[in-house]
Amino acid sequence: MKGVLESLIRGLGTGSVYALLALGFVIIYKATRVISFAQPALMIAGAVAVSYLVQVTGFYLAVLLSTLLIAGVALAVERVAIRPMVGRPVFVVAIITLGVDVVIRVVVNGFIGLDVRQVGDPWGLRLADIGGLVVQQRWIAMFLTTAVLVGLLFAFFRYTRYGLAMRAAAFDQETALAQGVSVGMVFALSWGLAGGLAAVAGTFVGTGQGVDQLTWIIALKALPAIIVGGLDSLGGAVIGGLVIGVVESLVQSYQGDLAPWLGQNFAVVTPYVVMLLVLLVRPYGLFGTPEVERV
Amino acid sequence: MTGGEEGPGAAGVETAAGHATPGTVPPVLTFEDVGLSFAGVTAIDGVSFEVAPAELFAVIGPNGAGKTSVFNVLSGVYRPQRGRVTFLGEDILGLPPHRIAEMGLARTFQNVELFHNLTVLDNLMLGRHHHFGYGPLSALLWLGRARRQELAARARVEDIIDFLDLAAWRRHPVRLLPYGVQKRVELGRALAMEPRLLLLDEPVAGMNLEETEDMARFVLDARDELGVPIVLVDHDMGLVMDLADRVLVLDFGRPVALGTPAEVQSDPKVIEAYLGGAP
Amino acid sequence: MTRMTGRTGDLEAVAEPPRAGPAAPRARRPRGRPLLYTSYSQDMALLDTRAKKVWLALLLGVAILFSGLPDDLLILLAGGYVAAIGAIGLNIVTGYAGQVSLGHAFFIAVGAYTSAALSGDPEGRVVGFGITNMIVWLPAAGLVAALAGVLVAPLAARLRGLYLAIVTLGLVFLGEHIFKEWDHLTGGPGVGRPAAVPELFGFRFDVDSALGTRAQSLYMLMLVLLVLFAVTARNLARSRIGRAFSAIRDRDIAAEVIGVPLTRYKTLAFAISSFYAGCAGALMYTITGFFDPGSFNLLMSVQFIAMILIGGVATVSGAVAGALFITLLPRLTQELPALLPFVSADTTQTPNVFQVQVALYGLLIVLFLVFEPRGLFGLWIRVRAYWKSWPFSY
Amino acid sequence: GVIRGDDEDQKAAVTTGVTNEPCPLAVDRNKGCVYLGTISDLTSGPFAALAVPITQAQKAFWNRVNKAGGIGGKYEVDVQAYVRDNKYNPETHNQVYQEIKNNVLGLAQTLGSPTTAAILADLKANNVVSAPASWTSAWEFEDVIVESGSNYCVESMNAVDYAMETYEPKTVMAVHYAGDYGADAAAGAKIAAERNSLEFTAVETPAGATEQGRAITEITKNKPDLVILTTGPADAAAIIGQSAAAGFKGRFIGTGPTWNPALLQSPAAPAILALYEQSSPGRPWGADTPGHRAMREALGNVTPNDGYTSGWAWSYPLKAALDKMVAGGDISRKGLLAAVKSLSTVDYEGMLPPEAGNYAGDPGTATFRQTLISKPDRAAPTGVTIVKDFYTGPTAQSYTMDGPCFEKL
Amino acid sequence: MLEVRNLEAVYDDVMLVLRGVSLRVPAGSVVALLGANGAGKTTLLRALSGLLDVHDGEITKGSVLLDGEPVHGLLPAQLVRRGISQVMEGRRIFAELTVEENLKVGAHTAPRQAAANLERVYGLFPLLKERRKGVSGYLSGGEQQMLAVGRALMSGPRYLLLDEPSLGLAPTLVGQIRDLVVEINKQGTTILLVEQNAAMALSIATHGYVMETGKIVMDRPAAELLADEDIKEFYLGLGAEGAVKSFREVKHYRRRKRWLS
Ligand SMILES: Nc1ncnc2c1ncn2[C@@H]1O[C@H](COP(=O)(O)OP(=O)(O)OP(=O)(O)O)[C@@H](O)[C@H]1O
Ligand SMILES: Nc1ncnc2c1ncn2[C@@H]1O[C@H](COP(=O)(O)OP(=O)(O)OP(=O)(O)O)[C@@H](O)[C@H]1O
Ligand SMILES: CC(C)C[C@H](N)C(=O)O
Ligand SMILES: [Mg+2]
Ligand SMILES: [Mg+2]
Repeated sequence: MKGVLESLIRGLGTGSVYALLALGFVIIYKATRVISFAQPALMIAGAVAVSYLVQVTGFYLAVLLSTLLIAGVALAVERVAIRPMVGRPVFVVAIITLGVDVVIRVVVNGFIGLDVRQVGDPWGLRLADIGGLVVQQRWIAMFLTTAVLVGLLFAFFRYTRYGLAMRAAAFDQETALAQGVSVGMVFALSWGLAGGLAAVAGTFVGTGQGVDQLTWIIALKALPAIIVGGLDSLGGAVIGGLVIGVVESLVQSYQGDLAPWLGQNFAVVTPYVVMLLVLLVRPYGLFGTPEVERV
Repeated sequence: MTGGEEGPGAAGVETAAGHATPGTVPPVLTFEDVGLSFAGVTAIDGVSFEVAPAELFAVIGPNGAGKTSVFNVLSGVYRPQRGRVTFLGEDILGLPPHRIAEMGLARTFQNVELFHNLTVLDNLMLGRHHHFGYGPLSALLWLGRARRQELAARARVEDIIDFLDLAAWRRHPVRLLPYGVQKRVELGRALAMEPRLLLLDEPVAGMNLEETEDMARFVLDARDELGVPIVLVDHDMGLVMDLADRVLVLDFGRPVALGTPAEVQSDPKVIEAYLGGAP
Repeated sequence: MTRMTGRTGDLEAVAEPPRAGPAAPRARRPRGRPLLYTSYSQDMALLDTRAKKVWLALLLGVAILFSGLPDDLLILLAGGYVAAIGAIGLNIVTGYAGQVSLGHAFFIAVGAYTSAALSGDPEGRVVGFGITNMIVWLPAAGLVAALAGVLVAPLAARLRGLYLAIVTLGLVFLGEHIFKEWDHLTGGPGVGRPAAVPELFGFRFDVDSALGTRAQSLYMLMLVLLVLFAVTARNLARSRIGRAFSAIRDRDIAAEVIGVPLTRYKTLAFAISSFYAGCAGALMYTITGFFDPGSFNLLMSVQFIAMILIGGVATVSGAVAGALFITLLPRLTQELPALLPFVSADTTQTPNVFQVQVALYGLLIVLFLVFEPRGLFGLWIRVRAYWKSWPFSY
Repeated sequence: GVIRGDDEDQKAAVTTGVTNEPCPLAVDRNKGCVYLGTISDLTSGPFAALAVPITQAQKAFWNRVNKAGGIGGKYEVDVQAYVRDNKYNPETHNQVYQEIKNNVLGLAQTLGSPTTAAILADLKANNVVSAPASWTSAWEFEDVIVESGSNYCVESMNAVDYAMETYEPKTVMAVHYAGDYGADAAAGAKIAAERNSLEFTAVETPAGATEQGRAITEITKNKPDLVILTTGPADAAAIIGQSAAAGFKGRFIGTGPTWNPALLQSPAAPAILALYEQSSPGRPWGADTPGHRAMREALGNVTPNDGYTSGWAWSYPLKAALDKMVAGGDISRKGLLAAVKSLSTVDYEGMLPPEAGNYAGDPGTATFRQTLISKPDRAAPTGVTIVKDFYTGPTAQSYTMDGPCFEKL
Repeated sequence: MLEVRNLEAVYDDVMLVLRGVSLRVPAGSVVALLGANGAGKTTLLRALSGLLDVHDGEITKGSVLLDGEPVHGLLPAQLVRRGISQVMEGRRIFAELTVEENLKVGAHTAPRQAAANLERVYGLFPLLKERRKGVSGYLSGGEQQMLAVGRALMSGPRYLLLDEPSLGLAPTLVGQIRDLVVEINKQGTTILLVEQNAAMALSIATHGYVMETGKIVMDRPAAELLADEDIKEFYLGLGAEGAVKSFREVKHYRRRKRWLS
């Protein structure tokens, strides 16, 4: 039982990272209906920036600076490569983000070099004992950070008119323009936010294990998470991330004993299996907005 | 059918009445006590009517009265909670839309629903979709069967293009066409299906008088020359009252009146709910 | 804009619409190529204009002349032609039918393994049945992949837009897992297995022969197959089925209401698309002779999407152009850094040639799509429009 | 009508990939030039971090050879004109190989196993001698591939044998990537475990530090006395660090590519220092042999990394074969292959024992079976110092190489 | 005053749709713009609201002046902020948003007046208030049209461009829209009304324009237009004697329009 609980908590820990990653995707999707394949590159860029800055400024300041820096990079990308595409099919834009990802990743790899870079976080692999349960400290930190950020984002979308403007722009850019919504501004805002979130997520990915040239792949875990949650739902992204994290962790721990015939590393694909199962029941994920269709 | 003895539509009604009289010939369509609601909103509430062969039947009513919903039930897009709908003697409730289409029910839509990246020609050819009898293999290889059928279909579609005066737009993607022309293309697509019942949802909305006249002509010709019964929804009272043999008035999903245009126009309930002011 | 009506008496009085009804047969043509059809069959022919015939003949001629190119370029082009077959396939489901699929790599893999298993050495380390004749393994690869397509279609048919895209992406990840685990078939990751043997009634395309070098044989084989697959795809596109696909893409409810059964046609689109993918997969590795289960990943799917977007969605020629563009791009970017003085050839320096190559690859895709979002096909349209209206700018 | 391969009729060409013209970057413009190709994972593939220093070291190696008079005083060697990026993709590998194959005599480097397998048929058909950048046991069976240092399979056998005498484990677990690298090593561990009557389990794990949950659970649940690791560095750190955090006290021995000096900066460092040792096919960067000294000198001021060491060492057999070919007079691919087949020792300048370069015998006898064990050490340039120099354990000693090991797991 | 001077607009670099259109909408007036399908009315409105760009269209000549200042280079959002608001052809509601959210987006540039304007719109269209939490995409066609008009009012515009506001509305509502236009005009909003319902449009307009194939062919006070023979015949459906013609009697023959000769 304790094993299950610890596995669960580990799942919540990694799930928090997925959730953070997923939030970035969702914000861009909400405003532009595009899945930005540049998120992995921005994430890893954020982590690498922290790994350099931390030597000068200390961890927390480094995270802050890196968040701003990556938000800036994202804004630049948006301005140069995405803004001209207002009104264009989303898949074209998605492929553009892919090109952007390639470019950024080459540059970042130059900074990673041959090493595994350390983000210098204060938690390392230290453990905390919560009522007899042994938990890694960084998981608690991730969980709390995710909670705070989601709270802030909710407040932002709830209390400013930009949340609504984003949804309107996502649905129909021309009509949003006609309402005086500056679609360019909305794009920039979503990219800036997503970039900042990517940097934070990247930092947490790096805690305890560092980042190398292959670390970006983890960002792809956010894709099934956002589908499970529903592409345009912030809350869904968080829940999706946590669900995926927990299921994956449980599968890692028990599938070998319970269902060895699924293959040795079935855990790697569980996010996708969970996603398929959810979609069988709910074609728009748990909290996604169904497409409105009437004739 | 209650042949209109008076009013501007008299001549047309006689033509229609010449085709069929209720009681002697079975109706093309019967709509019996249909009820449809969506979470909290009642769209149709106990509506019944019949459409006779070659009849031009109109449904009118305020916005949100349930007219389009009636069409959606007929074409299988909505599934009502209660009632019975028979088309050509067959119960069509529960059939998927494409099955109903194959039976010969064609419609146009209130908000133009064309295939906007396709040309006028392709849109019309799509109307003939279920008249083709060749399969994927034949299509891939463009064997004789596919070729012959495509050519035959093209000839029919060209007739419709001529009929609706669309020749100038033939190769244009429909998304670039002016609204009014799009509505005509939609009618063309429905006609290409060789329908046995035609549903027109606000065919003249957004048209100026001249274009409305054209459309009126097309509608009448379709009915008179092809003998297709038509159900028409529109807010242009001039058009409806001139063309329709009978008119059904709905309000809040409920039937308010059913009769000849003249009868309906002078019905105080209808005036109050819909027409407003003097008829 | 006043209509050009055939019936009103005042046709002459109608102002000439600006480029209205350009290709209207039997109508008076305002400007442009004399283009008079006397029958619908002429108008509906595959190559309905003289220009198209000339272009195609020219292109084919050039393609055949290319067989005199150096072997490494032939190999590259042969790979491009196979990719084009795959891209045409993706275009069927994504371009025409509007079902964005990131699962193409999976179907490619199914085809590759089917063919490799059929033609593999029965005595070998991995599964093999020793049936090396292409006439058997090529259709088989297509059919098995098509079957896989039919199996996923029911789920796919329920989903829209990016949900579908990511679900099909899930297919790629699941497939990767299966292929890595099933090492009896695939050899396992980092090991791989030999590909199908391209043999047709005793003639081996993958070895030098009296008819030409290995590269030349493979090149001609792929060229012929590409033409075959392209023509059938064009036929499909102009048939009732292709039209129904487009209808589903543009407005699925309306399509259903005019009599197009959605699920059946979506399934058909996946099946045909996967058939193409399967054949492409089978052929793709006959060039390298060997493949690894790690190849069938997200990147491959995405490359195919890029091909059709860059070439121009929903056109066969666009898919071919896009496939060639993407396969030739790395080769192109190899030459470019040489012109830039600041890049080092030293692999430990940043930026070095290899990094610049990869970055350029990404950059070119971005630039291309930003400046010509309709893809190569759009570029072509622009050029054509320019020449057509020349010397009048409007 | 296409000019091909060996028939190529170039004025200055002696044979494919060899010219009488000097190399583009020649030291002595009176010498001819032997071109060797390099196909490596230089940008976005999974082994880029290792491949870049390998390539760099080989450039330095051949430069040194040229400075020292070249091959037989007649030729210099160029490894820079034909460098290509394979992105660790077999198809790309094949494509770029096709591109350069008619310009090179052999390959100074072909990185990766599946990638090399994708060109193997062509290499064999055209007698293109190539130095691999991988240590899979499959190469023992290929004449055109001149491997250096023990394969992963042997390395793990020796690791288990070493542990036998040092820690006397009862249970062994191999935690490994799939395929030629991981499975090859795991197979070696399995063979050794069987021979020593140890309980053996194999746990295949995917790449990605966040994907190691299952491996960690398996380790902490089964508590093996010895874990043989064949993963990448970041993954190894995750496994060691988190297993230790969960209370695991057994030993870890990782194969060569699991190590990266930066791991000693990671949060897992204490666990690594306490529990980890490393097996390797050669001595680390800081070792004191003429070869190592020459390498350090040639490379100058770079961050130490054993990618350099391997790249450098992999080049010796090719040099020996080229020397022999030139001496023998048959300057051609066939000549080179013949030279390789007659090599039974290679002078590795102390980096490897000369018998490591035996390409003359059959795999059973020619396979080199010595490896070393090192332990983490913050003071050492690449973070490890040798605890047990070249040795052959009893398992490796008696094992008959009759096929690639990875097939046997 | 909103003024268009000699405007030319081109789609896709090749399709000339507006050919030198000039038109004036004096502050405080209601100006009606009539014209057949495809005449270029919608294109003209797009040019005024800065939306041509989205359609690959471009102003190639001429200018748009707002109170004497050229505004044709401005972005749509800037134009909305300057008080130009448009009801787009074909409703174009945000189908996935609720009714109220749609209206709030309309108030994007005027967040302070949002609450007041919302009440005003609900006052005009009680039905919208009833359905305010409902997903707008499920509204009936006419209900959606109400929403589109209501949304345009949310920014409190000085100039309101209406592209066929009565499209698909029941006769009673057409009357209401007419009254509404008069009403908001009285409250100080200037109106450019594109309408197919010419009788309705001309009955409230001060001035009218008729457009054909991208050109203004008539430019007269509304009252004069109402009396014009051609307008009577082609737009109002009155026979020569002023009697309403029946659609049943329409033949496929059209007299040549005088303004074309
Ligand atoms: N899918 C649906 N979900 C929710 N409500 C719906 C749906 N379809 C229709 N309704 C509601 O049912 C009622 C009837 O709608 P319908 O479209 O049939 O009206 P209509 O008579 O065609 O009106 P109009 O003349 O404005 O087009 C409306 O109030 C509408 O909002
Ligand atoms: N995006 C576009 N690209 C190319 N041509 C276009 C585009 N939009 C409209 N057109 C063309 O411009 C002309 C004018 O169209 P517009 O929509 O302005 O007409 P309209 O007067 O508003 O007609 P309606 O009364 O039917 O709405 C038409 O010929 C149309 O085909
Ligand atoms: C040195 C490494 C790049 C070798 C790799 N493990 C392979 O065999 O493919
Ligand atoms: Mg309706
Ligand atoms: Mg318009």
